[in-house]
Amino acid sequence: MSTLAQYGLLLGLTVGTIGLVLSLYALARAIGKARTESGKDVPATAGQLSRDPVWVRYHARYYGYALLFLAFDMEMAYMYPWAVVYKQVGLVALLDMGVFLAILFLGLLYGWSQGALRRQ
Amino acid sequence: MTTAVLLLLLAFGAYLVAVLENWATSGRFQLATPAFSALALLGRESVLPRKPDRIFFEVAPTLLLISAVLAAAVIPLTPNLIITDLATGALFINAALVYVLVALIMAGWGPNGAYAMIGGWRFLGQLIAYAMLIVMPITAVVMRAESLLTTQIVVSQAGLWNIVYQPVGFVLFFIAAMALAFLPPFDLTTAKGELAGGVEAEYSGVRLAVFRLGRLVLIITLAAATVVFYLGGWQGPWLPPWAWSAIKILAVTAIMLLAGRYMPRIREANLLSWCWMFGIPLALLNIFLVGVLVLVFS
Amino acid sequence: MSIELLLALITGAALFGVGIYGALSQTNLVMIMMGVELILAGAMVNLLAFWRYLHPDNPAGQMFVLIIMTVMAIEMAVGFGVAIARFRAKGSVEMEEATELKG
Amino acid sequence: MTAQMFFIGFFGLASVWFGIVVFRTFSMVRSALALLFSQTALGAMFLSMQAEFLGVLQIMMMATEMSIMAIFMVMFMMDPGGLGEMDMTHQKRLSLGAGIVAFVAAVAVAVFVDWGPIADVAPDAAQQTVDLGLELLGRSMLIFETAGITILTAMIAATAVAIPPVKRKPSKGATHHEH
Amino acid sequence: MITGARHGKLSGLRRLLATAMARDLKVFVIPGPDIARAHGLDINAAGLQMVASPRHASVLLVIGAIPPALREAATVIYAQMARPRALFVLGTNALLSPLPDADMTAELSQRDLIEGVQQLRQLFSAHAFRPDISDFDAPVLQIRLEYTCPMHPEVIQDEPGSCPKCGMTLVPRETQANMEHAHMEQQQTDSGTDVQMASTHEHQHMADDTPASVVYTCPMHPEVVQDEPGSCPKCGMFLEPREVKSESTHEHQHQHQHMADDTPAPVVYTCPMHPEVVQNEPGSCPKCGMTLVPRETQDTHEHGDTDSHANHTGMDHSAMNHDEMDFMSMVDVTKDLPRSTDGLPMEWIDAPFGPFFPGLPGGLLLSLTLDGDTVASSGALSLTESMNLLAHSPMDSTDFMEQLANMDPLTPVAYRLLACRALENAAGINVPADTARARAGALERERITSHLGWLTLFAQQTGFDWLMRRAGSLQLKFQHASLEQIVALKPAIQTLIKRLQRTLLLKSRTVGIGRLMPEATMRGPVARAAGLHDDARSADQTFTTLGFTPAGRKESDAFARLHVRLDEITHSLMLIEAAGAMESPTLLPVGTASGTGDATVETPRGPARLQLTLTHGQVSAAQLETPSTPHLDLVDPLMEQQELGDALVAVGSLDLSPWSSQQTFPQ
Repeated sequence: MSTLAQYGLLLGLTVGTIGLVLSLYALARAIGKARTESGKDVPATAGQLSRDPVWVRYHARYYGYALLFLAFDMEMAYMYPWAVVYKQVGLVALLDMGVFLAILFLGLLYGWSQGALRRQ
Repeated sequence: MTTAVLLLLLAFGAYLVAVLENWATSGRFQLATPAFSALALLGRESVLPRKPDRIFFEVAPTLLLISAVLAAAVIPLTPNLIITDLATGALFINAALVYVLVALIMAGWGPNGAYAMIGGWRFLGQLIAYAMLIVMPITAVVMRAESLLTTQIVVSQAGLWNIVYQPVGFVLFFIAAMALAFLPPFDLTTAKGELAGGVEAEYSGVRLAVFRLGRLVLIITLAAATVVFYLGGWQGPWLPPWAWSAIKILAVTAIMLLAGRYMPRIREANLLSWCWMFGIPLALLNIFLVGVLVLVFS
Repeated sequence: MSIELLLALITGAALFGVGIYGALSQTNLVMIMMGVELILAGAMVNLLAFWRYLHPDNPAGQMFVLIIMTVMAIEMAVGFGVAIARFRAKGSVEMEEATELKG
Repeated sequence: MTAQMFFIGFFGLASVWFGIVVFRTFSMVRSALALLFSQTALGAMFLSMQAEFLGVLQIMMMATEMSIMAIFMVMFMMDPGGLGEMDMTHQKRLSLGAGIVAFVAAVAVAVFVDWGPIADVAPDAAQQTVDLGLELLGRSMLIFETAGITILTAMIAATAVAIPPVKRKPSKGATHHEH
Repeated sequence: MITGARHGKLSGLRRLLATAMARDLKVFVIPGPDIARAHGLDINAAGLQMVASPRHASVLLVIGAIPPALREAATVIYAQMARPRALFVLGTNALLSPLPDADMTAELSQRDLIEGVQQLRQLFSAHAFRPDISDFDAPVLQIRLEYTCPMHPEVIQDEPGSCPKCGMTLVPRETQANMEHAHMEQQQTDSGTDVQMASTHEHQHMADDTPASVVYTCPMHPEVVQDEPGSCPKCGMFLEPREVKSESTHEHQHQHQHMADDTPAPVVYTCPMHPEVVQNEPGSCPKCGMTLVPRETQDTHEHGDTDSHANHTGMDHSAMNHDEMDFMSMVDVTKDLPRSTDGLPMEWIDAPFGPFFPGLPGGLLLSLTLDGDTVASSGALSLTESMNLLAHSPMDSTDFMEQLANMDPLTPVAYRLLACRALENAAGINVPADTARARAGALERERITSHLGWLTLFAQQTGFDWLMRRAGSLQLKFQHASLEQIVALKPAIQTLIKRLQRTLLLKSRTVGIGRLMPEATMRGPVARAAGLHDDARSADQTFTTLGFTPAGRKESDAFARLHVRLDEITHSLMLIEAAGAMESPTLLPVGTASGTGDATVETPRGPARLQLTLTHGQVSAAQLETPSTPHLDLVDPLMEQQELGDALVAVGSLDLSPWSSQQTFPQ
């Protein structure tokens, strides 16, 4: 199979899944519509009708990790091609990536020491 | 043809996962229960919350299912039984499964409910914890196989399965895979006792059915990925390759589903700090060890 | 000249234009960063198209794309770092207020 | 028109459309996720251009990064739900003008420059990854290591700016969140 | 017929779906699974599967007669269930208005439950779809539309329009129309004394021990202060309770108004990192050592006891006076927001957790203010209206005992014993030693049952499936076990405890969570986990002869509480064996005696004390102190600044019973 045909197949799977879901929805719709009744569409909060809109500025306490993750994650972009040729290149590759990872690890250690690795 | 067969197998596998999950939660092994549950969900109303982000609310279950199905597409059951043997298969699994996060964020934000929203953002924190532990062990696997092809990865384990060759990587990957599938004890995002269902709380009827289906496919896909990366895929004596794949996948699924029953849910703070303070250094160590081993044995 | 290349370059140009519009028109630091992301994405498309249609035998083209991806990640990390710091200090990441509240 | 051409155009269009949605919606989460899908469409476009490794990488990396962007949007935007339909732009005309000028100029360059001979065949997908790996460890090694240093700098800068220094206090009755 | 059926004719595919629905019954239990188990019901064994969200449930199972406030909450749950839905009521034939008529009723026993489920299945397969259905509606579901500015949540008006502060278009927001009503009714039935709203988040006041009373004030109009809950005469909002030092209520209020009106705002000093640190003089922060910065007090902040968070903001006049309406300043918006511990001014949301929250005791309502996933402040309120201690005065002594025994379904024996002891004490009856021993045995059995029930709830909260199953089934087995059965169950308990000690993540989940300051008011196992050897059984002759020693731990966190309860289970087993008999307490005849009686019983949650006056064999006055009432006040300090999951574990570790509350009669 050519690579383009492979991508076509993946696209086909995506479209097919959407089709499956849509037909399920259509079937459910054919069985009946949800009845509009008072109180039913209010988000369920354990017996009280919740009233405030909850879409407010949410405090994600893990933002210290998130900042480090944004940068640290990038390392993966380099590691995959490296891993593929690792055996072929040999020791140089190990040293090369060793230096790269050591540099990144320093950043991690710095973040750790500054308290980025905790709930803020 | 292969695609059709594999999709049927995937559906069948998801059904078996549902049976296993029902067994793990209710203690009863009933083959018919998931079928009834699915039909019942189809027949029940699917309530749309007031003032939702309608697009998110509708797209989330579908996206979850799509991402799981696409990830399954590059997993081989036998050397030839694979939907598409992508040249970057090992990376593609990651790429597809990241959209689980997107789906959960959408499902959390969509209904405009407090429990769901907290559940959705919690999963982002969970991703930040587990993501590196998915990709780094896979890198080590790729180092040994010298290829991102999933079939090649299985072939590379002919002599020795990766679970023996790089046990640290296996443990990290397994834990991270459970976290990715938000299985207990990592079910922070759908926690029943803490968030009354979290991101699932507002879904009902057919939308819930699609959401659950996506989750089941996700679990079996991750189990299959574990088998491919660490348990030698279809390899094994006596039995035909497909049988080995099936046995291993179901065994891994059962362990994934059962393990969480015997411990309380992890704290989000602990998950994050343990993954970053122990997990990532261990994953780096694993890469280094595998690097040395690969050089020594080549 | 190939249509594919032209399509890719036009896409890149369009993303670049949308990004410029966003970066200039938005008042909020985070939104400005989105504009910058789009500008970088536009550059990325161009580079990849050049690699694919002009020098497919030279992997350095792909290397450039990787570097741009890195730049995007770094820009986000630093940008959000600054956003957090500003928000803690001023309670706002609106750029208009950055000029009006110097010091 | 080949299928490849169609998909390049299709995903390019999708990418641009999502890019426009970023600045047209009031809901900040929608805005961030629109950027995410813009980048995903770009990844799919890369795949159509037979750059498999980069395409998949783009699809993967941008999903996590833009999701993190979503949480920062929700943290720092005034009305993340977009309920107030608040206009948060300034110098709109100028920006629009600049955007259009940039677009037209770039297109003009694309159309009028002679790009030389077009290569029809891209290397095999598996080969691309290998080539890229060899490039990383060969000619571009310094670039690669420099990228490492840059990432380190970014990590340090972000942490130093954003994280209040750890208070070394006699931790009695302190919160147990700290390690 | 099912009032909650779906619309449509039952034919073809629908028939198949109805059959499937009958096989797949998902149930939401009211007031909660804990009550179900306390009544000896095993819901899973009956073939029903419990779910956490009403959206996933097809059956609403109501256990026993429930008080009006809970009925209204149950109505909301019922309304939020997707059709087809059925109402299944156990143990009462009374109308549960505003809930609709029950689709199925059964007695409160496992056998009847199982039979009821069978009939329910038939009902579903026959009537899941009906052509003749009508919408369900109830006053409690009414929603009133109000309009609010997304930026200025304190701007609330009944009409659409634009915000007077920033000119933005107001967005509609829904609010429960008779929210006030629900709470009013609650308040009245509770005779105004035992609404336990833990004072929300003012620690300066928390710290000093002056007796406090609750007044109600409007979050928008701090000058509105009244003694009763209700709605604000100015804006109609639900008034928020707040604690006021009782001796100075009036003065305080007066001063408050005065300052808000015309005095220039005084300067106080606060830590930029710890906004809760406020003092009148410059200096450094006691928490982090930073130099305090001066801050002008704003109207809502100045006394520190108004709930400025409730409306998300302490919005103020500067924003109102903002003259350039075209540009909205985010600085203005965030300026007066309460700062989180990390210094970021975020918006807070109010989310109710309860009264039917899967990880909390049924009937307990926690109103949490959440800063992200962290609890900024909380209020705990029991929505169960306990019946009046004396239904009428004077009251027959046997009736009184029965009534007290029925008060708390979680620990009936302990309260029955308490009533017996107090009555016998008042009548001057000496209880024979063997009866006392048998009663002690029954009390200890209930302690084991109750602690196992707590373990089950804890397991449910933390998603610890195995423990939930194991402890739940043991609880059911212990409930009415005979002496021999208890001896036979002993190894099972020992295995359970041993496995808990080896459980992964259990320690990290509980250590350091819910730590209480030593000066907090603690009772029972909570106190014993804090190193206080405070156990009413120590003073009891019967128990000392049985060889009782109180359990104890020092750490005063959830881990210590868990272990104290496990130790107590072991001790109780020993005590039961030593007592050699178990008998539910029955009242010895008090005749027409008169006198005052006083008794204290160590219930599984701590000591309960009953003082009563007996006049000619009839109870004429009584006063009850229960352990859960003071514990409700601990909820807010325990949850404060905790991650949501931790906060819930912390509250769970207190083992609150919403059903028993402190009362005095006559008042």
